Parts: sequence; structure tokens; C-alpha cells
Amino acid sequence: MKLFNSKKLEPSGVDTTDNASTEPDKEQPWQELGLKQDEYEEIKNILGRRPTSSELAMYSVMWSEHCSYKSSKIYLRQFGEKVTPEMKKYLMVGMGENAGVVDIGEGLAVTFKVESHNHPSFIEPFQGAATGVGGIVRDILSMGARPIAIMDQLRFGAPNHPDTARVVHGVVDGISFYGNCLGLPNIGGETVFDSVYQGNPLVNALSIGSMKHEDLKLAKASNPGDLVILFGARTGADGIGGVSVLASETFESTGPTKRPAVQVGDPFAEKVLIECCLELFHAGVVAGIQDLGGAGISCATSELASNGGKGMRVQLKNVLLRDESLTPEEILMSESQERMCAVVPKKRLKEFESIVNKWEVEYSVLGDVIDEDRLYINWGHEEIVNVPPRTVAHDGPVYERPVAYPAYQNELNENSSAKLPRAKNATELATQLMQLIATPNQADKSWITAQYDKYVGGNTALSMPDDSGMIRVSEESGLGVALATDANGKYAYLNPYEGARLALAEAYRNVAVTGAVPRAVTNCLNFGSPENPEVMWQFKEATAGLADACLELGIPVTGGNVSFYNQSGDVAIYPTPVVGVLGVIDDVARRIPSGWQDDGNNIYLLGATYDELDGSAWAKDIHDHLGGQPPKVDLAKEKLLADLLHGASIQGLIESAHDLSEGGLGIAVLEASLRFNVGARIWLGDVLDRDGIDQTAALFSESQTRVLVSVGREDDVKFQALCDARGVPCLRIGVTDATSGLVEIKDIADLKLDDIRQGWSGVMSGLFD
Amino acid sequence: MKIGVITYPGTLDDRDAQRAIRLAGGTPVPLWHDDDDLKKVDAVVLPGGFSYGDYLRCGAIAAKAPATKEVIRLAAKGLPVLGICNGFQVLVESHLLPGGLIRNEKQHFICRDQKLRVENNETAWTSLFEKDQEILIPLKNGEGGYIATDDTLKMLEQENRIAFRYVENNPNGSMNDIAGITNERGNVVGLMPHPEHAVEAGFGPDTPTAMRSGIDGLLFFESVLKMVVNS
Amino acid sequence: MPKIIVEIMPKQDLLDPQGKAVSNSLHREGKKEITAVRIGKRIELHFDREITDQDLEMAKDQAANFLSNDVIEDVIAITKED
Amino acid sequence: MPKIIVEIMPKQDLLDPQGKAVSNSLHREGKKEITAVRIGKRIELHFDREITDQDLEMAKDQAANFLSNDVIEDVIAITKED
Ligand SMILES: Nc1ncnc2c1ncn2[C@@H]1O[C@H](COP(=O)(O)OP(=O)(O)O)[C@@H](O)[C@H]1O
Ligand SMILES: [Mg+2]
Repeated sequence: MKLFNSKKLEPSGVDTTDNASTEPDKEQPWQELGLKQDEYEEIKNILGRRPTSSELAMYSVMWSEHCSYKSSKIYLRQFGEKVTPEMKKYLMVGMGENAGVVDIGEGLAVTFKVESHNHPSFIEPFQGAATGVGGIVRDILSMGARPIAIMDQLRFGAPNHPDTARVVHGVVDGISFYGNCLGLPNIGGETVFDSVYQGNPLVNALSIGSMKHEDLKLAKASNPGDLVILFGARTGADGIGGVSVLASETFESTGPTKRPAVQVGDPFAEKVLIECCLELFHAGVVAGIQDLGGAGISCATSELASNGGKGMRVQLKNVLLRDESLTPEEILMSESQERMCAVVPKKRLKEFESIVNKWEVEYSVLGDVIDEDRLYINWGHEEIVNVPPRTVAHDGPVYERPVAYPAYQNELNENSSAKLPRAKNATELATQLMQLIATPNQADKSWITAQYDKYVGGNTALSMPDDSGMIRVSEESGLGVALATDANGKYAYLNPYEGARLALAEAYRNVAVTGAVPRAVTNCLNFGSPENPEVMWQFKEATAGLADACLELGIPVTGGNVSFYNQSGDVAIYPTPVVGVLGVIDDVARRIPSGWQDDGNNIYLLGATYDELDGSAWAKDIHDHLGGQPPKVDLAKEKLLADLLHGASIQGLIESAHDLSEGGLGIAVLEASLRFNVGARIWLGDVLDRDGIDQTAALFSESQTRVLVSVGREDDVKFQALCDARGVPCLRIGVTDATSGLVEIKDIADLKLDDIRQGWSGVMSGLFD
Repeated sequence: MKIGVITYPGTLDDRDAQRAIRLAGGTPVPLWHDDDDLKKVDAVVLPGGFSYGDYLRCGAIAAKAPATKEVIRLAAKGLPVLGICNGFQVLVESHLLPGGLIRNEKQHFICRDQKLRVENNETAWTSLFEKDQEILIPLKNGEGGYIATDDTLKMLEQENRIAFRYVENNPNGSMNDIAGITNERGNVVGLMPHPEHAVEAGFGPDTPTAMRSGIDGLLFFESVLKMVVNS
Repeated sequence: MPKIIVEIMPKQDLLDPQGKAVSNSLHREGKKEITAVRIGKRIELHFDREITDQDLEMAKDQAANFLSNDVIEDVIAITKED
Repeated sequence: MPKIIVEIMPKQDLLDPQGKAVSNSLHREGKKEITAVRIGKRIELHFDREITDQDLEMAKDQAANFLSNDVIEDVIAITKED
């Protein structure tokens, strides 16, 4: 195979390393490519000359905020530092790789990660969201795992704003189109509406994959002589400077003023690519496979080489193109989807070829791994890149951006909800409850989730509307995993440190109520511009809060993603740290639903209720108020509660469990009743007495560490004893009723299930059909 | 008892169909679209998914695959064939079944637990059902609206070739609430909903008594196994 | 670049939920003068050489038997463009 | 019946997965003379009266802002048919 021709031929007009030496002063568009003056100087420093235009292209995308984490790096370190050896026990691969890998026992492991595709999803919602799913799935695949499920975390603008429907339809269609076509069940997610996301919706996507321990792969090129092969879709002009540049810029408040090339996704190509990669892994013909996401070939080549501590020689003319007119710089930056880069030992090439041919996947050999700390890229006979790979991939700039306590913060925190009028009587309480369940944020999300395939694969044990998604990993033993993600932007805005802890606590609780044991954490940190010191303060607080909370709960962060520049004009979104918790369950047959189905079971409220209405759905949706401090959370108690739920589920004592979060006890009771259309009789008197609160707080406070469980009468004594032994506050507040068709809340109202359902289920279709 | 399951590029529910066959007591045999050898199976399932990305029209490209051509040949001789969702679309594009399937009335992909009525329990795949039995199995499709000319519809009705009808809710705008049909001989059946997703308690649709415990889909596979044994 | 263009339309309103959705949306915006919207396909077959009569025959055959489904669609035009 | 026909194609330099799938299928059958296939839309707007210049303006506007998505598609023709 002849990749390189040393014979001197006619120059092609591209900017070569020779030119860079002979024309040192050539003007270069470093500013347009998003580099800062000192960054450009640093590149010249590293190379000892000016970069070629191709090198400049590579450095600019790889040093962008999105790819280099230059503003967040110093804070993300805590996730690796604030850990105990105990926390690392199940961690097979930690932060820094494509995705973290967690041992779940029986020789099996899972890998999971959540990533943002916010800006592309505003510009072209359908393709933006679709390719967001595609990208995260390739991350999971590159670890050697078979992707087994996805989830999506969405934040939209005000439901009745004229632009919201466009984004909602496009995003949901895009996720549905891509995820369904890949054959990955969608097992959960979040949907939140708030005008703060109007010009900058959030589209985060999570994927999880499973594998045997021995199938774990790390993407690196460490064996000189191995071939570097690009395969999958052809390289086109789509998304040039897309993800990386987009994700590193602030939007204009007027909407999509710039319309850069977006990427177009082909889920069919990706499905074929998944099967093809898994067969390649299985046959052992690849040393590693790197996915191509943001920064395309620039990223794949430099990261593979840098990870392996070796170098690489690449012939860029060998890249298969969709459009022959692409320049080398464009080829290096293209973010065309559904491509992968494999490192293949020379003697396995034949086998590699026969597998990719079987799947009708196109490929081309780009070059080989060399025992030298250089990445050389040729365009025909001319050298256009000659750099140390680490300087591109890993040793980018690191900033300690200025941090400032926000000017508005004190006023915001002092503006407590205490001054809001409480409901005066039973009628008003009932009205507020019915009003809350029918707000877009509390209402039924099945308008969205019904567009997602939750059955494919036949291993979905829980999905919407239950608190976590749960998926069986081993068909033999029933071993499975539960996954939940949460973020409350309002809480994080009021107090970013606490907000991040609360997000973790809620996701942790959502996993625990299913009977699974929380084991690992991922996150996607959605924030405004890092160049705004107040945003940077939020980021600093939130990362500290999350790292501290993980330490308190004893579960490690395995990876994540940072998305900055989420703002329109000068107005940043609420800080939105999406936190995902993964739990393990030895047999998914043991899982607990979120609602009650049997008649005559006792209903217990676990945990204590405080008067905590700041930042609540009640304050925001009934009184249009946001201020004060978010609820407090004691993570030691949270852990105790999770242990109790696990113990009780092992003993088969609980029939249902639903965590309390937005909307408090009132909403939780209605949701648990709606789950199987089985009513309940509830009394709040004992809660009022024990916790010293009023009815409004009893119904709507968002105090943490609370769960609503139903228990069969025969297990009553055992269950109460278990709570007492562990010191978890436990109060019987009602009984399930399968015949009345009512949710009766004593002294407040008898609500018809049909009425509740009508209010709850018609909201989304009313807005978007 | 060997039942083949064809995998096209983009097929998704092939492993679920294989599981269903196993749970019903049969032996699933994976078949590859590009291979015209059907390995002497006693029946074939064309599973759900997005064969060839469902580009152009759902099932149109898969209808030209070597394995499909062999299915067409053997179906004429009586080989039992079940097309589920995308498999149904392939059967229609192959002209093994009449009519066509178009985009759902509401334009969206829809995934829900769907009630059906068994209208014809004399096909290879429905013999263990009672006539008019109501069953609950998942439905998930983007292009599941069944359409046919008036003449075809009349013929299907008259010849009792409507195998399943949607009950309570027509999810995709299908004519005459048609969820599935059969050929004249009763060996080829196609339907949009997914019986293979209601075969194992814990992973099927919710029922009035327990979460995800519906297994009404199992009878499809047991029916064909019984028929093969008897013949 | 020489190409053959195949135009395909759904047979009737009934078979075109997409067209109906678009027309509903236009009506909501008050464009009542549009009585119906129908959405079909425009398929380009590209050639790297001049198109022969044989090519046109082939295209006709593909249009009828593969590119369209005559249960639900009509091929309304096959044209050559250089 | 008078109608305005709007023709929309995926942008030249963007991926057209549909077209690719169809061209692969044709290639498998040996039709190598077809170098590429691209699939776009043909949208008919029906009127129950004669079409005015104003209607054409409206169609142009709808074609650009609603019927097509200029990030990924091009409107290649808007024609009147009586
Ligand atoms: N965009 C979405 N995609 C998938 N599932 C969703 C989405 N939005 C909400 N859900 C699901 O709907 C249910 C209710 O959501 P939510 O009220 O946010 O749950 P929780 O309060 O427990 O976090 C959950 O099962 C959740 O996973
Ligand atoms: Mg919950």
C-alpha cells in the first residue's frame, strides 16, 4: 500500500508546512476561527513557526470551548479528586474517556453519558436533536459497548410563545426519528418549559450501553504500524465548524441570525455502523475505535495519537468525500455524522474489510501509527500538518476565568415566598392542586413520550411515566440498571451550589424508589457565557456542590459534558446542571412501580415535611414568584432513605413508591393515582401535627428526602418496624381505593380521577396539536 | 420446529421476534436479507424496524432483497409468513398482501398499548385465539395507516381477510380500523402492532392487574407452532 | 450534469396526510384561497454521461415498479434535463 | 384546477440519506450508470380560482419560510399551472 509519495511534484496551492516557514508573516484568519491573540501566539510557540491553514483549522476547533473545556477544566477536576477509594470500587473507566464504565457484577459493565446539542437544536430543531442522539450513541459505542437505551432532557421556552411549537415539534420529531430508527428504547427524560429558555432551548441526550468486562475498549493508537481507517458515511460539507463553533458562541436575542451549515443525520447509516462496529470488536480485528463527533477528523486523529502516546501519518486525499470540492481545511473540520475511525493491525486488514463489506459500509485507509510524537498530515505529496498530537488534543489552553458574585443574588435570595398568600380554605387548596397538575410542567408528557419506542429490545422494565427508566442487562439472571436524570433550574438559579446537590439528590431518589442501588453519576452542565463572571460563579458553585454531594453519597462522577454560552443576548439561562444517576438492581423482576394498583393498601409518607415553598412549582405557577432559597437537603438522610427502600424491596414489602419533587405531596398523590387509575383516601392531619406546618405546605412544600409508598396490609407491621429501625420518619397518610374513582383528601376535596386525568392529560396536545 | 427471522439492514425487532419464538417453544433461525437460503424453516417472521432506513417508502427496498424473493416464492406454496410492522410493509410492497401503508394521520410516530379484536382466527398465526377475542399488544409506527381501494376493501371484508381490527381507538387513521390482514390462503398475515413485545411478563403492556404483564402476543407464535406440528 | 427527473404524487387527498396537515396549517393562518395541498416526490437520477433513450426506458420502468407504489401513488412525469 | 407547484430539493452539499439509499439499491441491481439519486419534494397548492400575481408572491413567501427549511433545502422552482 502506497500512501505517501516522496517524489517532488507540482505544488497544489494549499498552504503547506514549507510555506509556513517561507512565508512566516502571512495573514491568518485566527480571529474568525474563534482563537484569541494569546492562543494564536501559543500555537506559534508550540510549532516554532506560524501554523499552516490546516493546522490553524485543527487547533481552532480543538481549542474551542466545546472541545477543550478550557473554562471548565479547573473545576471539573474536583470530580476526580473528591473521591474515596470506596467510591472507585465499581469504576472501571473514569472521567476523561469517551464515557465512564461501571462494573455492575456478573462480569458485566455499563457505560453511560449525557451530552448537549443545544445550539444546533435551536437553529434546526429536527436535525439538531437527531444528531444529538446520534453523537452520544457513538460515544457509547466507542467504548466497546452495545448501546441499549437512550433518554432525553429537554428545556423549552414558554409554552404559548409563538416560536416554542417549532422547537418542540422539531426536537421531539428529531429524537423520535433518530432514536426509534436506531432501535434504542427511550426510557425516560425531562421536559421543562420556562421563558428563560426561549432563545436557547436545551436538548441533552443520554445513552447507555452494556458489555462484558473483557469487551471494554479504549480508543487509542499505541501500536506503531497499525493502520488508521476512516469508515462509515462519507465526509461532506455539513457542519463545518458546526458543533464546536456553535457551542462556543453566544446567540443573538433576535433568534437565529447566523445559519451555519448544520449536520444532517442518517440513523439508518448509524444503525448499520453500530452493528458493524460491534462485529469488528467481537472479531478482535481493531485495536480501538474512535467516534467522530465535534471537530471530526481533527479530533479523531489527534486524540487517538495523543491517547496512545504515539504519532500518526495521515494522507488526507484518501478521505472519501461527498463533495469533491472540499478543501483540506474543510475536510479536517467537517462534522459529517455517522463516521468512525478505527485503528487496525496491518495483518487484520483483510478481516476488517470483509466485515465492513458485509455491512456495505464504506471505508478508506488514512494512514498509520508511528513511533514518534508527531501528527503528520499530507495532502497528496505536500505536508500540511506537522504537530505534536498532545498539543492539539489535550494540552489546549486552560483558563481561570474571573468569577463574581452576582449583583442580583442577595435581592433574589431575600425575596422569599413567605409573603405569598396561603390558600384560605379547602376550595382554594383544591383549585390550586388541580391548577398545578394541569400546568405544562406537571402535566402528562405522553404527547412526547408516545412518539418514542419504549419496547424495542424487549428489556425495558421501567420507562415513562415511572420515576426511573430501567433496563434488563442479563436475560439469564435479570440483572439490570435503573437511570434517572434531574435538574431544577429554578433551584440552581436561587443557589447554584445547593441546586446541583438537589439535582443529584432527586436523581438518586428516583433511582432508589425503583428498588435499585445508586452506583454512579454523569452530568451535563448547561450554563450561560463563561466570559460573564457571574455565570462563572454559578458554574464554580454548582460543580463544587455536585462534587461535594457525590462524596457525601459515596457515588462517583464517571463523566459528563459542559455546555456554555446558553443565552440569548445578555440573558443567560438558569444554570441547569442535569445530573444522571445510574443504579443497579440484581433482578429487574423486583422493580417497584410509581403508582398503586391494588385496593386497600396503606399509603405512607416517608420523610419529614418543612415549610419550603421558595422556588416551588406552587410559588412559580400559582403566584408567578421565584425567590428565596431552595429546599435544604441532608444527604446522609437521603442515603438512609435509599437503603430503606432497597431493604424493603428485597423483602417484597412495597407495592409502589414515588418520590416527591416538584409540586410536593399533592402532585405526588395525584401522579401515583393516575399511574394505574386507582384512587386513594388521604388524610393530612397527622403530617400537620407532627411537622407543625399548614395545609398549603403539606400539599405543596418541596422538602427533600420524601417518598410516597404503598404497602399491602399483610406487610404493614414489618414495614413500619423497618422504618423505625432505620430512623426514617414514616407516617400512614392514607389508603388506596380501586373502586371509588376518587382521590379523597380529607377536609380538602374529593377529586374525581376522571377530572384529574382530563386536566392533566390534555395540556400538551392542546398546546401543540 | 424452526421459525426463521429475517434481518435486513435497519431491522430492529429481530431479536425480540427470536425471543418470542423461543418463549413459545420454537427454535428461532436467524436469516440474512442478502441470502436466498431460508434454511428449510417451517415458517418465517419479517420483523419490525426500519429496513434500509425506510427511505423512499417503508419496506420498498427490502421487498427487493434476495431473502424476500425466496419468501414470496415459498409463500405461494403455503409457507406461513408473519409480517410485523415494517415486515407488514415489506409484504405489502412485495404484493403478498394487498393495499398500502401511509404516514399516520397525526403525522407522528406513535408508541402505545393497543387493543385489537381478532376478526379471523383461521389463519396460520391466529388459530389459538377465539374469534372476536380482544387482545392488548404494543403498537409503534410512523407509517401505519392502512389504505386500499374500495374494491380491495370490499373484497377483504367479504372474504373475511381482515385479521385484526383496532378497538376503542384507531391510532393511525387506518381504513375500516384495519390493524392486520391475511392472504386468501391464511398462511400470510401482516399487522402493524407488535405481538413479539407482549410475550414475557415484566416487559409487555400494562394490564389491569399488574404492570407490564401482558403476554397476549405469545399466541401468535404458539398458533403457528401448533399448525406446523399438526401438518 | 445530465439527469432524469421523476415526479410522483399521492393518488388522492385521502392518501396524503402530510399535505392535509400543511393545508390545515395554512388555513389556520387565514390562507383560505388554497383549497388543498398535496405533497409528492421529485426524484433526480444523475448520470455522468449523456442520457440515451434506453436510459429513459429504464427510468420509466424503475419509476413504475420501484420508485412509486401504484396502490397509493401516480408517476406524473418523467423528464430529461441536460 | 389551477395550482402552484413548489419544488424543493435537499441542499447540494448536504447529506441526502434517502437518495443514497435508493442509489445503493439501484447499484445493487447493476444500474451503475446512475451516479447519484437525490430525492426532494413536489408540493402542489390548489386554488379554486385563477391564480394572481399576489398568489404567486404568497407562494414564494410560504415556500421560503414554511414549506422549505433553508438550512437544509433549496426551493428550486415555483411554477403556475392552470
Ligand atoms: N422528554 C422526555 N423524554 C422521555 N421521557 C420523559 C420526557 N419528559 C418526561 N419524561 C418522563 O415522564 C415521566 C414524568 O417526568 P417528571 O415529572 O419530570 O419525573 P420526575 O419528577 O420523577 O423527575 C418520567 O418517567 C420521565 O422519565
Ligand atoms: Mg420522580
